[in-house]
Amino acid sequence: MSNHHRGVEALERMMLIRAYEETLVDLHGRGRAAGTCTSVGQEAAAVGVVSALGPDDQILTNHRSAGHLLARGADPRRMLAEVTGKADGYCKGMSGSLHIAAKELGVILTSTIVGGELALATGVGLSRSMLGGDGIVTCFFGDGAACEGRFQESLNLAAVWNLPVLYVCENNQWQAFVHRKETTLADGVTAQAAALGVAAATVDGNDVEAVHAAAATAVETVRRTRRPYLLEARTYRLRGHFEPDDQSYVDPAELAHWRDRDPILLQRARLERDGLLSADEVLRMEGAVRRTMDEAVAFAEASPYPGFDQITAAVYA
Amino acid sequence: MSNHHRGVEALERMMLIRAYEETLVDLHGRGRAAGTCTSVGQEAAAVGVVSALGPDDQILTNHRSAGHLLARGADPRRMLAEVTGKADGYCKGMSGSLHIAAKELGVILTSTIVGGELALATGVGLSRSMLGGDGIVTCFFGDGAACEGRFQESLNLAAVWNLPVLYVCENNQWQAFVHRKETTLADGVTAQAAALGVAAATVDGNDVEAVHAAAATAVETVRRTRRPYLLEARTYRLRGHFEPDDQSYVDPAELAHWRDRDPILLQRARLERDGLLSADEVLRMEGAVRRTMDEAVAFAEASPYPGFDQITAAVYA
Amino acid sequence: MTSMTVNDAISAALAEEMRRDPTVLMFGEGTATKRRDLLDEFGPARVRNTPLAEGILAGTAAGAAATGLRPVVDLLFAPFLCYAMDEIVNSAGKLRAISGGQFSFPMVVMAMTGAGWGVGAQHNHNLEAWFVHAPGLKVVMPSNAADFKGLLKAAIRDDNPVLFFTDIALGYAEGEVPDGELVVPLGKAAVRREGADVTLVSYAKTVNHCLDAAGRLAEQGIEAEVVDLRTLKPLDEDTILASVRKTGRLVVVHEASRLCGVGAEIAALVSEKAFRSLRAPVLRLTGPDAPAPASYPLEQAFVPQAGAIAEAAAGLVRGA
Amino acid sequence: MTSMTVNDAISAALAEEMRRDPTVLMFGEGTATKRRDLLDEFGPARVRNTPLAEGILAGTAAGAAATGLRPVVDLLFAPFLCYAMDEIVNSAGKLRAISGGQFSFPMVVMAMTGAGWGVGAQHNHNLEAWFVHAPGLKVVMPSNAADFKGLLKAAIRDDNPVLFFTDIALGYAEGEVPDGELVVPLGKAAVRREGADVTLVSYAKTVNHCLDAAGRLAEQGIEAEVVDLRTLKPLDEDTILASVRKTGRLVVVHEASRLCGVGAEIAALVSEKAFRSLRAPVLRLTGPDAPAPASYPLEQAFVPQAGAIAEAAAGLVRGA
Ligand SMILES: Cc1ncc(C[n+]2csc(CCOP(=O)(O)OP(=O)(O)O)c2C)c(N)n1
Ligand SMILES: Cc1ncc(C[n+]2csc(CCOP(=O)(O)OP(=O)(O)O)c2C)c(N)n1
Ligand SMILES: [Mg+2]
Ligand SMILES: [Mg+2]
Repeated sequence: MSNHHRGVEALERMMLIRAYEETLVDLHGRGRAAGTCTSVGQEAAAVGVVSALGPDDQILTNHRSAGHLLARGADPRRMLAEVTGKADGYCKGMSGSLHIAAKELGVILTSTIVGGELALATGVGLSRSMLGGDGIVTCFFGDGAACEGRFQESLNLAAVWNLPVLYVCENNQWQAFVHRKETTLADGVTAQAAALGVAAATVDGNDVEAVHAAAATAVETVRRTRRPYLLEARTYRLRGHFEPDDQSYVDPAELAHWRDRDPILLQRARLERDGLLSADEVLRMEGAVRRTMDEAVAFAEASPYPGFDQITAAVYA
Repeated sequence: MSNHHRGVEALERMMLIRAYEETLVDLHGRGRAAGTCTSVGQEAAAVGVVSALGPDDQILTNHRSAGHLLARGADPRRMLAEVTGKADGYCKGMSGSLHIAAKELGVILTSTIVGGELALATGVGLSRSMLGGDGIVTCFFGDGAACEGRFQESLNLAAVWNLPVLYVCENNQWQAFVHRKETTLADGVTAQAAALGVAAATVDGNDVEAVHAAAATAVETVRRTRRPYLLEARTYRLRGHFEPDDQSYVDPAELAHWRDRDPILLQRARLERDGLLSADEVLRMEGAVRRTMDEAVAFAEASPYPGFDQITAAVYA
Repeated sequence: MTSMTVNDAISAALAEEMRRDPTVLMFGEGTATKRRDLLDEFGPARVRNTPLAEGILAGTAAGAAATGLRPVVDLLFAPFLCYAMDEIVNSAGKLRAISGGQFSFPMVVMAMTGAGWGVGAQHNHNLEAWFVHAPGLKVVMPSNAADFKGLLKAAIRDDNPVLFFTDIALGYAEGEVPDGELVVPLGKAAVRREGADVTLVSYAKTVNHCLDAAGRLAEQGIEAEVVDLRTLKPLDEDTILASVRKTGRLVVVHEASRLCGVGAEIAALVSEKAFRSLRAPVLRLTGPDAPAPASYPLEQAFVPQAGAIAEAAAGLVRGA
Repeated sequence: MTSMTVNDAISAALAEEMRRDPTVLMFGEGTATKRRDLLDEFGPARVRNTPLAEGILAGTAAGAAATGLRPVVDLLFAPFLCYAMDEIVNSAGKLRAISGGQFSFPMVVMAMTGAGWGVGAQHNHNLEAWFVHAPGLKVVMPSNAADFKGLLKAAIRDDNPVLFFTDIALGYAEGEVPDGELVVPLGKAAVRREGADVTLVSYAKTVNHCLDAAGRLAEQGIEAEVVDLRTLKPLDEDTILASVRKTGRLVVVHEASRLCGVGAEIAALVSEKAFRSLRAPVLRLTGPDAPAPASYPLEQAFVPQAGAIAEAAAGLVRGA
């Protein structure tokens, strides 16, 4: 695929994620969806990493998962149905917004327990290492999750057992209502990885092409060495923690700084600067994204609620 | 106190610890005490660190605590009474061997949950930091405990909250029946500490004078900076994990190597080489230690079992 | 009397106790951000944001409690307590007894739970029974603003570790709160409505469902007595037994799972100690043995509602 | 039939299932060291020592179970499960339902507990009721060698997470184990002794205390029926109810704490579903609401013994 094509495709995918999140915020504001953790501002990390994965690779994600799912090709209709608690959602409405898994896409075992993804990823890695194939496991987690002891435990076990896990820390500077600088003296999480024998790298998480390049190296390394690797993407949560959130606790200067580094603006500017994107193409993409989301809303609203028997239907195998 | 005096005193204290542990093994072998985790081989770490503490400093320890307690001046009579489940034990017989605390000595909150000491130490540090005084908290833990996520969590919190905690990792190469090399790729635990912003140093844990010197620096640093510090003492567990244990899983060459580095032998040789210890003095110490332990056994055996009402007596405050 | 929400009652209790006792402090993931008023009044040493790590937070609370402070730690949602079970159960709950009484652990662990927010089973799981089962802990789960205030103050003053659960659906519920010092003693249930025909025992938001059911039952000529447990441990056995000895019939209602829940304990208590008074089987209406669903209608269906309670109680009275 | 210890029965079950199914693997702190025979037969990929970190071990088991393996994880002693509650309860227990049935978690978590070793409350805490209370899990706690073997094999074959508890006092107990394939289905209690006067329900080592009590009762002319639950979840309600409907009297016995324990569940079950058959109050004999002491005589006194069981049952029969 040409770089032009990939760059534009990445932009369009990021626009879709943004539109999805904004649609959800709007639905929530109108009382038609429960609250949600949006990934606004972090689209480049999701698209950059997921686009570097192969079809057999698996993904674990967390409460802020829409970007990862949509980057992996999830159907926004089924995602919105899930978030609104409808039977056609990926989890039959049983998950809501916080733990959407889509096994058919390899997006598995999503947990909203911060650190849950880290605890489960080693097991998925163990299956990959024992059951053959060259698939790898990608585990997305936040800088907050890295404060949970499971971070250390997971990396250490993956290192000592040679598990093919790509750890992707989306360091978005926030841990719910607490700024990262209140929670640790460490600049980032790579030194901890190194201390445990896990190779690690840091990348500008708002530059989708840089993320893609770093992820491609990381994925190739994990696939070849069958050993863990940690990629830290430095990014920023542009909206609040959980909708609605007035962000009154956020330093306006910091927010403004990162708004200027909005990954969608950055990629669009790069493509325009390089003559790879026309105004018409932007319009086309905006229209396509809008139509996709309109359809998704209609689909989700038309989808029925699950029957009450669903409460106990899938508790035991 | 002269170096001579301190060196001899350290030796005598280590001999007492060794004699205590051997007495306990003997009692166990004769069915008169429950199993125990001995600190044989690790006496230098205990004595070297504890001798560097002041009277207001507090100690948290773990399942392998006899050295720390005796180094702090615990009464072997009450310790043996405790281990044999008697009413005159430090914990009225409610602890047994695995969680002896002696608040009067500042040896507090002993937990046999590996990692428990790490989780509680930050709280004790918080009290020290908020309630004034220049006391510090020393937390002894094993290399196995450092595999629990609480290790990361504890160090990180102590770092970000400026807690006066001296973490002492007794890296004895074993985690129950598993050699350390099977559990981590890391050479030691100091790199992790550094990654979290905690100053750290490593010392030969079988050289009591080296440990004392390193601990003195560490204690002084914590007392002055009111910040955490990690000291890793490299040592070796010369007996099994929990009595009885035939150590059939231990590499004989490794064991032999460390037996040659027995901290008591090393210190005795050093003192003799330096002309600071006579054969008479050794005999005197051996006799004193033996008498102390004989008295302790008699005391423990004479002590009554607690009444059944003790089961529920101290559950609630 | 002042009308206030449960959330405000909690805030008032925290502020009053921190004012009264300088050793009280509070921390949690976002505590300083969300409790700005406390931060402003008591400063950053006593009102702290924390790293995201429930285990060390609970351990820090236990260590601090044993050495002179009286920490209140907010662990946000009950399922997150799963990361802190060792510190709560093995340390705070046991180290007093294990040490022969050398330490005490005056600390409060706060967490929300319950249906009403649509966030699913990893935020909504009524785990209070676990802490009733474990030794050395106390457990509080109030139903109204006045009790939230008075019980939280009592919990902070108690010398034992207290789990203080907030049913999330009650956060914005308004209630009359007596002015001035209000301390509701731990271990005392409240009879919310008197009645001679059947006893409804409950706690947290389902107390309201029971009161609603009692209203419906009254229309059918059935007088239900409604007991609000308030404290789940220590359990107020006397109030429960007195009521059942009077009515001869018992329905226990809660949102937590049925199996080994608080309802099981109460049914067992009554079937031992009030056996001769019982005129009908003891019924439990509880959440099912299933994770709480996120989907709104299912989340509501998960919780025992007034209609079902009234029906069950009427069935007992009519001998169905 | 072959006579073997409970420990040997466990080893045999593990070896047979690993031989039968190449996706079964086992890991834990010291598993490869202590289970040298398994290591030699199945190799280091399937029999693993681990770092000391129960949380990640349980999480690894859950992640592996959901993606094609059938892990058995040994967490050593029940209180250590406190470090793994999130992975067991929030992940393995819930993610199947939360995901609308996309995953299953065929895994076994093993742990020892119970009086007999004098190691105190941080190694000895009977926590089985917690897992009965939590959704999505099964819980097994056998009383004899044959059941240890047959139930462990069934647990490994089950597609749900199963907690498998070993009462430590039973480890060296010898028992007759049928030769050949032995799979004891989960969810089926066993009537160990028949009797018409009173039902004694128990599990794990206290089953033996109940049998002992039944012997003493027989000398007094009282015929006790002894029900061994074997599986605590799913609970075999039918066997319990059938027995109580026959005898009209029930004593539930276990070592775990009384409050919200399995005994509470059984008393509640019976007082709802066999109410009309009950001729006497339902009694529970359990461990106290206290951490288990280390001191030998106190540790023994902590556990309900045959004398007390016989006395309680005789009291019920005589209408005391
Ligand atoms: C164990 C646990 N603790 C707390 C929470 C509440 N919570 C949800 S998201 C969040 C912040 C997570 O921060 P981070 O890992 O950096 O991810 P981000 O939200 O920034 O993407 C918190 C505290 C939770 N879901 N799970
Ligand atoms: C949470 C927990 N897991 C496991 C154990 C069992 N256990 C007791 S000591 C020990 C080894 C601890 O190793 P380390 O921390 O290095 O201390 P050492 O025994 O070597 O002094 C283990 C696994 C325990 N007591 N607590
Ligand atoms: Mg973050
Ligand atoms: Mg060790």
